[in-house]
Amino acid sequence: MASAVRDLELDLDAFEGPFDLLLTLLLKDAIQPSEIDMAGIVVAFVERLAERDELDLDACGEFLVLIAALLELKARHLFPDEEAELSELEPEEAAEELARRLAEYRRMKHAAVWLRERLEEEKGRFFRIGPAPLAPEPERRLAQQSPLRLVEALQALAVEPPHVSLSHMALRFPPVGQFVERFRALLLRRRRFDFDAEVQGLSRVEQAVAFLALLELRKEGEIAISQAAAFAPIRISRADDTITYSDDGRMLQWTARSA
Amino acid sequence: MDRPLRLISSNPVDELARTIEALLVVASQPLTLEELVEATADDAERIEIALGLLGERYREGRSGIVLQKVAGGYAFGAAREAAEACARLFERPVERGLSQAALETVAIVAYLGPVSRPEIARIRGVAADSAVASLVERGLISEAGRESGPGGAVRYRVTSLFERVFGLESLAALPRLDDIGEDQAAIRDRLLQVAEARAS
Amino acid sequence: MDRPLRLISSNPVDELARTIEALLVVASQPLTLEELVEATADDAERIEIALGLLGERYREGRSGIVLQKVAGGYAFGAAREAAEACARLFERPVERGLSQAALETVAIVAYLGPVSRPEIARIRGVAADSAVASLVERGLISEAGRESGPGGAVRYRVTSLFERVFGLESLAALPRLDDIGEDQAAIRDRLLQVAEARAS
Repeated sequence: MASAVRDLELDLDAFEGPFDLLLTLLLKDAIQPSEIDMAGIVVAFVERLAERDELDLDACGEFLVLIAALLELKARHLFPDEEAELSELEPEEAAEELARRLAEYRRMKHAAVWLRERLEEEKGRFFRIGPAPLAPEPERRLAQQSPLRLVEALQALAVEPPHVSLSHMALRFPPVGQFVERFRALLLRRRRFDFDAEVQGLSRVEQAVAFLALLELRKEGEIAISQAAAFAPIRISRADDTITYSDDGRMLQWTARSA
Repeated sequence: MDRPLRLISSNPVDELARTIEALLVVASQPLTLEELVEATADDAERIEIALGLLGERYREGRSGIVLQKVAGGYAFGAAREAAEACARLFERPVERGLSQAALETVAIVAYLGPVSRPEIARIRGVAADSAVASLVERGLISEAGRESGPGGAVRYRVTSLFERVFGLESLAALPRLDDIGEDQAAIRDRLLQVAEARAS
Repeated sequence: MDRPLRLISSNPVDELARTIEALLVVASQPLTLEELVEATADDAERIEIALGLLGERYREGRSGIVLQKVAGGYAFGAAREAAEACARLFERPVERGLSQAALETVAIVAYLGPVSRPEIARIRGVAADSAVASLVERGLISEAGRESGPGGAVRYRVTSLFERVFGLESLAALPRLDDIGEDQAAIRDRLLQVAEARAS
């Protein structure tokens, strides 16, 4: 009979559907517990009980456990900072605090009822919201201004803009092709070379372009690139020359793919 | 019926009363005594006399225009006898479909404002976000600064439109709710009884 | 003065007139005869009679509220004798100064006017539409014909309000701009030349 609880149909402000779906959504954080009117759930359950002749104790038990858990979840959600504060209270103090809050809420409920009645009374009183049809246009007024401000404004417009230096734009930016050709020529003369040694003395921009040229050559399959470790010198060798030599003369096997 | 009218036209406040009529008929909101003093460049006492005459002229049963003392000021509204005709022509967008949650929320803001959303949620026991948003959109509450401290929550208070819609002369016209104070003691006793029963 | 009032209070259109008063005081737009027919559920002829009575009651010199027939229908407005008080009611706080964009624009119009929006934009290097619109709204500049040729742009010049705000007896009293140029043509050339240099 436990399904009497989980199948419980709810029609709340924030949720409409069976209780077990609500639980699922709450556990998945798809609904905030603070959005849920717990009293509404209790009322729905009590109404469901009342519809049946016999008292289903199993269902009541399951419901109590679930609703208590939900209440705790909601309380934590609503008063995250007060958990510690409230737990330090003596039972009498806690009851006092709770009573104070319940009384406050009850007062506000009364106030809401009073406002509702008031609204009903005032329903027959119409008034205009917003401007009148023939209201005068509000006039914008400006304080007295000095004519010198006009002069200043035009003087600012008459100042030649400062000559913007473009020297930083004039960085030497050699074409990649230049390094491609240079490295090809180098590899015709030598089987391998050290990239760092080759670009030593060049500007950072030139070094960057030189590296782009390496990548270009490697993409074309013309060279193999190797590096013994991070930050170790980059070695370049002909792609057809799969045998390269380390500094100490040991023979090392490289392929273009391995780098 | 002729007496106050003759009074208006022969009394020196006659012209002042006409000026006030003019101001009230073009004003977008209730006008306070101070605003009337400023606009008419006349003195408060004479303005109050003039308002008295206008109140006599523009009252239920005598005129379709009714002078109301509302929202801390004076405003013209329609006579109640014209409600049916008004309802055929004008919507009441501010209060139409005001939910129970919104009413409770606006009650909290009216009595305790300026008050923040977390405070409202604490009292109602339910998050107040959508109720607050709907009240702001209707113009019944508006932002009123923030709670102190960095990142303090926005606080809200009721607007003069709230007072107008609920026909309140001012917030002081809200009924005192202190008389429900005894409830707190009753609730506390009940809670303690429950606690003792559990402990025993 | 008593006749129409007695008529209102004893005539069967009395209540209808009060209803129309109520509708007009609530409306934020002028109401047409059709709208009044719809709202009052009464017939047009009787409504016109009631409007006639209201026109007699709410007219200049007699009332601060004046019934006016405007393009869109009937509406209540303020009496002319209350214009000054109404202007004070709707007065905005005095603004201390103009924005930089408005100041540049009004300076160009003052020294080089009449001048068109495209020319102002060329000199300032940014579109001048909103600055020009705001200055027109403030009454500091106004339209002054068009540039010659078909489809010539509207030209603007400063107004007498501009002269008052800047404390000038006439435009001849504008401070000289010798460091920019000796006459209007020289100033214009110089400003355009700088603008071009800035753009390149």
